[in-house]
Amino acid sequence: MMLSRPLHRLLPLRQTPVLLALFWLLLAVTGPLIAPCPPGEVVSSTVFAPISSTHLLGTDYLGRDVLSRLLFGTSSTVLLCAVATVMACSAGTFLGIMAALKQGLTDTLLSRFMDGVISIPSLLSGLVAVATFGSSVPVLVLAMACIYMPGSYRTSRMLALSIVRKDFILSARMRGEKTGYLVLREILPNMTGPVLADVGLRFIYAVRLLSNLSFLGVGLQPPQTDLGSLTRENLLGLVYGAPAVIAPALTIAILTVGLNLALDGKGQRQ
Amino acid sequence: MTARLGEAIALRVGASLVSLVFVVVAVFFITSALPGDVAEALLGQAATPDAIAALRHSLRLDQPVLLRFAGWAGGLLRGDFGTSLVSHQPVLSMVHDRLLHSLLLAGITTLFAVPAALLLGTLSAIFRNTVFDRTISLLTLCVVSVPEFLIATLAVLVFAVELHLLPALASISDIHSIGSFLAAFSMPVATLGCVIVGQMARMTRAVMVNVLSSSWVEMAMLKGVSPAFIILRHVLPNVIAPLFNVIALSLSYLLGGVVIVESVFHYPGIASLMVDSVASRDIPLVQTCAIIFCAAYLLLTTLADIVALCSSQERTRT
Amino acid sequence: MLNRRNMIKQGAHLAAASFCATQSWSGTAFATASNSSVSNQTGPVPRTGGHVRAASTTGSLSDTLDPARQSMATDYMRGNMFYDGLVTLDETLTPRPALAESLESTDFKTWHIRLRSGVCFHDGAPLTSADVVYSILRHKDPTVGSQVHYQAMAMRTIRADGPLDVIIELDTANITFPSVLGLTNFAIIREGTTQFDKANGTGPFTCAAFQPGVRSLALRNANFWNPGGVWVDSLELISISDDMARHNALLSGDVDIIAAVDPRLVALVRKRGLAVMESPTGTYTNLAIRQDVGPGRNADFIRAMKLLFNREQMRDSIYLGYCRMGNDQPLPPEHRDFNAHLPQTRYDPEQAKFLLRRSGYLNQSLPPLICSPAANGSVEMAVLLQNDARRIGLQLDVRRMPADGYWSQSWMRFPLGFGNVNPRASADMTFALSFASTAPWNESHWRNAQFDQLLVLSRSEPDEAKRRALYDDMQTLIHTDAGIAIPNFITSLDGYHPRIRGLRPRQGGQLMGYNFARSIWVDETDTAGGQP
Amino acid sequence: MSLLPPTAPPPLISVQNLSLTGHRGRGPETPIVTNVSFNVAEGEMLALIGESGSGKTSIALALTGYARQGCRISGGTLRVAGHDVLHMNARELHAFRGMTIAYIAQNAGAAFNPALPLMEQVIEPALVHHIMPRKEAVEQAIALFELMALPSPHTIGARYPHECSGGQLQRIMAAMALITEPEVVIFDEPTTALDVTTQIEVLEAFRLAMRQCGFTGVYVTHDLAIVAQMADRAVVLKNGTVQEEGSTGQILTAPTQPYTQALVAASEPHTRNHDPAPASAPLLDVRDILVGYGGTTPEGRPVHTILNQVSLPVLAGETMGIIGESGCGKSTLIRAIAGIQPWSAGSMMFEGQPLAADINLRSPQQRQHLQLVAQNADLVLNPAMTVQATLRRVLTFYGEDASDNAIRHILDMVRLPAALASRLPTQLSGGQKQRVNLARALAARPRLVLCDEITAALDTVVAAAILDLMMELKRELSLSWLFVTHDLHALRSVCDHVAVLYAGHCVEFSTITALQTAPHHPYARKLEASVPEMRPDWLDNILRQHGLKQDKSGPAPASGCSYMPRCPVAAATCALTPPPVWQAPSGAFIACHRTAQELS
Repeated sequence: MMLSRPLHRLLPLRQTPVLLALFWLLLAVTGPLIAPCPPGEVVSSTVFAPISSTHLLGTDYLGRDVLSRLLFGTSSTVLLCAVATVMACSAGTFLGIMAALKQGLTDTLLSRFMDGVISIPSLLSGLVAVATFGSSVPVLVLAMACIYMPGSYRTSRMLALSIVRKDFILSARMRGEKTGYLVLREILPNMTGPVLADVGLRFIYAVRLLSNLSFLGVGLQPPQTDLGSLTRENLLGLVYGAPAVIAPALTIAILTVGLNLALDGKGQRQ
Repeated sequence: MTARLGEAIALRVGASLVSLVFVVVAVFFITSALPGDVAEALLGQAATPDAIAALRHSLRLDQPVLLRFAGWAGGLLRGDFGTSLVSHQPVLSMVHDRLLHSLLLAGITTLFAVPAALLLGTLSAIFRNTVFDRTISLLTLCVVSVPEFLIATLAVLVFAVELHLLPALASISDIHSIGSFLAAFSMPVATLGCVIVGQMARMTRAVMVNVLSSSWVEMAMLKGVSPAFIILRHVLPNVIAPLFNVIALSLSYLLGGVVIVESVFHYPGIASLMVDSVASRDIPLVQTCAIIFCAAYLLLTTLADIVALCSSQERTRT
Repeated sequence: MLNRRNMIKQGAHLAAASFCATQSWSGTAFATASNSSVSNQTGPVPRTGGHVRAASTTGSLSDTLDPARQSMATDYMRGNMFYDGLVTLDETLTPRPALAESLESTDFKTWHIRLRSGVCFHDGAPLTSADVVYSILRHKDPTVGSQVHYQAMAMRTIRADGPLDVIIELDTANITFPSVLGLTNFAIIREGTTQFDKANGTGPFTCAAFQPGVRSLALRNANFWNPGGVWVDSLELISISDDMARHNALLSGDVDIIAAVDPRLVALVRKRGLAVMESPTGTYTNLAIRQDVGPGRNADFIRAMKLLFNREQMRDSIYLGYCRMGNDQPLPPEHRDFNAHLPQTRYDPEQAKFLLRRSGYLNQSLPPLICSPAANGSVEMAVLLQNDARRIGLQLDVRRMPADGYWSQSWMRFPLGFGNVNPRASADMTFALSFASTAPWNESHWRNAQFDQLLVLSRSEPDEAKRRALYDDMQTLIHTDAGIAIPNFITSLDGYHPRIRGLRPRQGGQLMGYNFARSIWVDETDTAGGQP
Repeated sequence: MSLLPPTAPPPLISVQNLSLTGHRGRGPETPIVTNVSFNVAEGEMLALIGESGSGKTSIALALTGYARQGCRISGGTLRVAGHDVLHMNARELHAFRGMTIAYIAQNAGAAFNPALPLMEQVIEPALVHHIMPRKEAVEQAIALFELMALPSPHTIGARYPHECSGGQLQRIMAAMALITEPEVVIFDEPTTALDVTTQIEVLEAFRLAMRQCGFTGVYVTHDLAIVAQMADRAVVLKNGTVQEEGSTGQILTAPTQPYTQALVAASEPHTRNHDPAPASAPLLDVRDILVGYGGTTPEGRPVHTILNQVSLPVLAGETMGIIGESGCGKSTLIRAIAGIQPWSAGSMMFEGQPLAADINLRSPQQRQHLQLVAQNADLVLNPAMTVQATLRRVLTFYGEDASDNAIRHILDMVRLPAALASRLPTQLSGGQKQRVNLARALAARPRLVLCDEITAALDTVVAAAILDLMMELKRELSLSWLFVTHDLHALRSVCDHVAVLYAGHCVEFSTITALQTAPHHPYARKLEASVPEMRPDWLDNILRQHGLKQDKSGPAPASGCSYMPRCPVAAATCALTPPPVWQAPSGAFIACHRTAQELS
């Protein structure tokens, strides 16, 4: 009993979202291992080749195997965006709830700061961050986390504002509970649904920002790649209906839509 | 009561100004910290150390950062946004046209996207948890998740290249009639619409579901008021504030976040100006653009908050 | 090695010959040169009129009408519409007179320029020597930010010698000086011009509108001094940096001409009844291995890297065959000074592995391979190179840099980095700017005294055959010693609607060396969409 | 099932074998109402009696052909005034609702659109059914406002809902229902959310309207005393099935079914507090507490006062009751004692130590020994925490034994089975939630428990059980309770001492025994008289006594007695000087200008 409870709390998601997330994580980890070819290997003299038995998803704009690159791309997209989103949302949610809880100066200062950050277009912030600190995976993750934190902050602050007025917060405060406990144990569990839905949306944005950054030349370093850049670098293949461009775009859609629907479902059940 | 409202509004506006000042200062120092400067960017491949040094000196880039900030901020207070380091033209005159173009595109997109999003969101809320609702939810998610350059390119391939119905570019200079105006704007607007309608519809649905489950909506139904009438007369006045917030957030995206649509359709808007100015390290221009985006965002959200303040003032028991 | 005495003797001998050469340059080639592109054309006779819309690749805020600051293809194209140089370069990069009627020198150090008379600027003012002196002198002013500051600094004095005569004195003799003046940046502007929101040149078009990064509109200059030098009534030039969008604009008929067709779309464009012009140019993307720091100090390492380039594969997968094989020296096969006797470097991983092992770098961590979308194709090359290196057990990290700031921040600063060089006006310029020990853009920081000496010799060698021999030796030196790997020369591909006539390949670069505006004409009778 | 005599006219409302089903969240469909049948004759008023969850509101809504989101009418027939309700299309339903049948909702504050003026909403039924032109509708509405004895009937329609009191809104809603002169009016607990003093006014208005308009009615309520006043016949529901049906008199006086009997028994007032507290030193001593808002005047007093120099001793082991209508400051007092409402003057002593105004400045021991149980258990229990998690946190926080055993013990204390420990609050019934709420406070091992209207949201039977529990705990744990309520019955049954609060003043303070005997403060008497009784003639008697009065209200005098505007025995001095406090022979302290004789 002592064990089963916290475990259940730790995994607020039930069935579908958990399975889905596990599936993508599994794919992210094993993808590079099961890829038939190295991601940089030119395997065919035909570019934008259609689906064939040798190259299940055809070849890309340089004649590389799309399936292999897709597996590598999925891996880095999922891992990078997941880490960035989780970082952004945990920090944003914590601060948002704290601002709602503390009110007053803390709230004002934090909110003004976040409003300022959010008002700068995300692509610009990303560009500047990478231009200043160089392009590496930690910088990318941190930049994306910083860019999406204010949005998460805003959402959770709004959500928390209605919760902090509830009497159970009052009674916990009367007991003399610390802020950390109030935020994490009393308030957060009551907004997991909307927060998770928010996480899903932010994940979409992160995938998108990553691809835009990659396109502007500040994203992942070759031979690493992500789904957005795979779509983008093979965009010319669109005129030939090449799987090289369709496959990554579809993967993005399946990844993000599936995750969001699952998280939404969770939110509605709450 | 009105005095209290006025005070609340003044507080909100003041808070936004604080954010704006924060951004102004932050943007200056962040852009100053960017590697490279306009002298190097201008000379590009032809740069030699002494040429760079001379150009830097002539552009006063060799002054200390704080001195430059003081000069620039001083000008800003007098309403002078400075001169472009690249073109030597006043920044405001460079921004002027681009901003108008962006506002035009944003305006038209709003005109179509907002009603569409409100309609979709409202319908989803009315028929919540039905097949219709789930379908809309799925579709909007799909549209949001597909990168916009793909949507834009696909649209161009189909409508411009294959069908020859619409021009592939939205060139402002080619617009001479209503027809050409519609033709030029239809695809950029549709692409942008795809990006924001999904998000707006989802948020609208959430707001609507909340209101539709209130007991006064039930009461109106029990009075024999038809659903359409309930939405128009009873629900709308109550959701204006939250919906305005939804719209404000989407609109601020329409100014700053449309780089890709601008570049695919060759539309001279302010977002691409900003990316350009970052690339050429034209700091005064970068700062002006940043201030514009920030001000637009803050203006919209402040407006939304004020609308909320006014309507909640009307409602809350005091 | 030549001794000093020989040099002087030869110099004296050459001086007389060169005078003749110069004379012949200004005399015989003169009549046909100005509209050679048209006169050589077979088929229908060009006609005047029509509006043309062209889309180039790059465009930004930095777009400028100041010839000194023009640095991108779009700028060059625009500059060539509104301005004339003293000299223009033809399809084989041979200098031809433009605003200069003659260009003479006996010692190749002091050049006497006689201007064409009766040429007027767009504002009606006549062209005088003062304009030329002003136009050239301003490149020496560092605050102008001129792209040819370095070349201008080699001119010791520039002075007027009468209303239509200018005398330019160089620091050292340079027989290829006319080519220098052929650079677009050395276009002639009105004396005293400091504002460039409008273009006031002598060129075939007047500037009706100009918005940096967006578009420019050029109207035919009715008073253009060369009656056969311009055909279309108006020309709108826009820049679409998004590849797909640019192609779509051509395919949908929104524009008539686009620069830089992607090799992958050539077949599609042609299938749709549109034309693609293939221009072999000297543009190349290269790996520069710095020879003053890092592994580049080891000759074996450099040799190995050159052998590691799978040139055939790069040709087929990056350029889809639209390129010519490079041989680690900067002149393309079609160049008149190309050294055809050099053995071709080929992909040889085994030999590369052997050399790497011998140099001790096989199992060492190497500095990253710097590349950027700014250098056309360099990211793809880097990735392919990385993959081939992996196969022989060499671990190469690729670091892709943002396009903006690449040239100032990254290029030439890292031990292993990619660069991209457009065709220079002459072999001399290529050698002097990129390979001489004192060259400002010596990418591999290569120092070779013999090469420097050959360069000096060649500059005062009036005999073409002898000069070519010197050039051959210099190419050999670069091929074997310099830390430069040039896998391919890129063929420029430009797409256009078949009703646009007059486009012919030039070695100077895409769209007729950025100078298509003067040659194109609209064939309204052509509706069939056949190949021109 | 009532058998109608053959000569009787056909019933106006006929419900046959009605069944309703619904989902809870995304759970499976479960029955809400099964096989309910009843008839209502023309001009008759039928009461639907039941507790929460009995399906009474669902049945009432079903009469209008409406089922809430997630619910549906799954079977049976419904005939209302000649309409086959279940077989009407959407258009017919719109014409039917508001026209033939009107609905008066429980919470008028929520049932009015906050963004529209009241008049717009009141005349809406007339307009959407095209009964009369707008001008006429407005006149009709004003006439109804007058009938409903609303203050300033000509201008009240221009107000927004938040500008009216709950009682006024409830009457305006009745006007809105009656404007189309419907044949059937459904009253869905229309007075449950109101104070007793307001309730009586609303009931009076309803009674008058019934006489004048002559509609057929269905009155949904859980309050048997109200049934006695309003209804001719009654149907008792439990868990969606009919328990008993009969005339009001029979149901209230001679119920046949055990459930009805239990209901009637719970409604009878009786004393639960069998062990009066021994006299002892005060555990909590509240002295001259002054609470206000809106800045301070030059004299250092708040611009608006909520509590005006209230003093209150709570003895160890006793139950102290505070009664008053909404807005009298009783919750503020509780909050001040709990340390979450700052006060501007006065002091408090707890366990002999001064009690700081700010909870953060109180000692851990004080925090532990003083526990608050708030009104709404839904808000007090964290919906995301199980019962045992909630309790365990309190135990660990105060360093108590937090084992499963200890939790079981505490649950046992509030008479809850240990199996409930792993449930979430949403999986509990209202009574269970309130017990957990109590358990949460008890887990801290308090000396004094502050109870803020803890029975207000509960059904009668459940509330009675909670009161019983309170008294048992008082005995077992020798706890002190501070019990705030607006329910005089509840107060009487559990308290040792009672304080009557009016507009921030303590107008009467007495022992519970003294409360039974005169004299009393006029407000206390009014409270007493307003509590509905089971006698069917109770409302008629009151009406006969003083006729239908308009809301007596007005600004309280700046100095002087705040009850003056409403006081039936007010004199000129009342407006000028604050009332003196004197002790009645019964031992009660009364703040009034009148003498004991005058008030007897």
